[in-house]
Amino acid sequence: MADDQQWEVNQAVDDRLVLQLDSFEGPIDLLLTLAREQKVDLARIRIVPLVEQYLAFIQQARRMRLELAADYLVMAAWLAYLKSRLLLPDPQPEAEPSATELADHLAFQLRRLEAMQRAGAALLERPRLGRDRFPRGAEERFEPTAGEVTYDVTLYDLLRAYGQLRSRGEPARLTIAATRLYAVEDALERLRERIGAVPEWTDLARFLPTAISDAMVARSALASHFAACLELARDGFIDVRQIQAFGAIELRTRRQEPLP
Amino acid sequence: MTGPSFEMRLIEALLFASAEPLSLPALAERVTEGVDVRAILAAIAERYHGGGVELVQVAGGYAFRTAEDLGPALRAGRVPVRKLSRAQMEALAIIAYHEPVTRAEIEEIRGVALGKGILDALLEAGWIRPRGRRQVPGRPMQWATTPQFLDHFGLASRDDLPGIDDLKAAGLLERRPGVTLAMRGEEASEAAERDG
Amino acid sequence: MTGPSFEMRLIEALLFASAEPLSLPALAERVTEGVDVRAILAAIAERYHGGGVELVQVAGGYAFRTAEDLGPALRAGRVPVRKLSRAQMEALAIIAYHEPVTRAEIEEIRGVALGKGILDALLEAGWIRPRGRRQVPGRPMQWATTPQFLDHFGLASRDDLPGIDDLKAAGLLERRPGVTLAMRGEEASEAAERDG
Repeated sequence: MADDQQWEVNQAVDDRLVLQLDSFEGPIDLLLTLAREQKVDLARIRIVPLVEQYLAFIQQARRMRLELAADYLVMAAWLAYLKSRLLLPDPQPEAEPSATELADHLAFQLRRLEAMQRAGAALLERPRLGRDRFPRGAEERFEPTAGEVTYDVTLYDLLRAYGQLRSRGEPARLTIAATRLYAVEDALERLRERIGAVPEWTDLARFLPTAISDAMVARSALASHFAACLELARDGFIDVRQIQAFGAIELRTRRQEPLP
Repeated sequence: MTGPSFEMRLIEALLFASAEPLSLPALAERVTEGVDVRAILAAIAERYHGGGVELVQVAGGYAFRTAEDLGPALRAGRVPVRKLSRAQMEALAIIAYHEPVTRAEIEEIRGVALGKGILDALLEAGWIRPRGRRQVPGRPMQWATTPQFLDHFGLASRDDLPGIDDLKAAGLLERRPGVTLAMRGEEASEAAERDG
Repeated sequence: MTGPSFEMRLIEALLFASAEPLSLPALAERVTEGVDVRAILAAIAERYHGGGVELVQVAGGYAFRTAEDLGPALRAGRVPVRKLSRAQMEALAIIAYHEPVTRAEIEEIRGVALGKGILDALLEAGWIRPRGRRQVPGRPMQWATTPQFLDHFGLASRDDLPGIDDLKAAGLLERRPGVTLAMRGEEASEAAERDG
């Protein structure tokens, strides 16, 4: 079937593209590469098939578990949106730029990037100084007054000097803030004080300090108290149980021996 | 036949001595007033034509340069010219064809953020320079090319940039934001999350 | 008459592009074996004779030089080319970015005392000038840049100097700058004292 063959060709193209992922300079560049596969004048590019190719490409890159930069995904989302607007009648024709305008704009950007890529290549093909043409090697300088000095200092030198100065002048100070988390030692001490005689199973939560507003510190208090009650259980002072997964952690004092 | 005039010899010597191009006004300053510098330049170019060294019009001025066809033979044993990465080349082309242009505009045209080592490499090569700030909120810095850029690529002026007239005629050098700007920030990231 | 031979053009270009005079053996190495370099040099000398540039034999070999009789008209002479020391470069950058700025402020920003002759060298280059005295005890002299400074660095105005964010974006500032960067003058020096 012709369609199958077409699909295979596209598949081969996509595979090749996915393998080249690193060589694209961003999503527009990738779109441009796909557009070139259409082998039509970029001025008459068909946006919907192009969008479909792009989305298929992104899908496949994901299937192959390739790391895709966020801007590729953002572009995919935007193209999916554009495609839906191109295919459906515009609900609010005057509210936003029309789908056709957006598509024209995308086509413009593709043509513009293509033009700039070609221009860059054309520049590199020009006779370059130091490769194809050479200047006078032993310069003779003439100045209106004897004893004048010229300086071999470029703007780059100046900016780099300032940049280095500023990065040097601002030493990176690393301050480690004192931790506000609840220490296991504190929890242990707290539990020892409060656990004198707890004959019935009691929720660990009831032993937690209540005056903590910071959620992070509160969670660390829970963790510390849990670690502390394991410690007390190991030493034989209390029993600990959890009836079901994620259920309440309960504890009671072991009856046989009094706490020291 | 009489030899070349004093003025002609003087201009020849001035140009020959300098590694950088000299502008018409700079040359005119050195000779007697009223001398037709342009005619003298044409005569010098004629005299050197076909030799190993030629008079070329470059970066808004004139300079002697070795003939292009001798490049391979002269290159031996010299430091190769700077290789440009693809991103550097594209950024340079965008600056040259759109100048003055902001960093954000370069990023819009390429549809991707400018990585490190792109603008600083072009700046280090002496091919770009800051040129004023755009009078919009944030006053972003604008970039433009330098005479060294024109000299390096053998261009008499920016009008000589390959294909610039066609690009202008096609409207491709107009300032228009890229499609990524058409997406509103939150919408785009929400959409990305949904699809992700 | 046929034009100059390839070998003649090559030798002409080699002599033109070389920073040093080239010896007979050095030239012979660059052309096809068996070519009579001496005869070619004679032909080149003949061709240039009477123009503004001449082929001369100097200590190290052969070189092109501008004709001696043009000397007075050109006021020829090798003008020394100077580089700036790192300290001078930094002082200049600080003045450009913070002008008007006192000597003490430059020292505070650099974190070291300003050596003798640093400001003198910048003054000599014509890049800085005194600009009034600060109205504080001791009335220290303030420094600023000159139009020649802008001219040399191809800047239309001080506004063309890339800001900290621009430098960072261009890859010229490695680390994230601290908050003191946003402060000027006294504030910055107070902060420096505090931090120092």
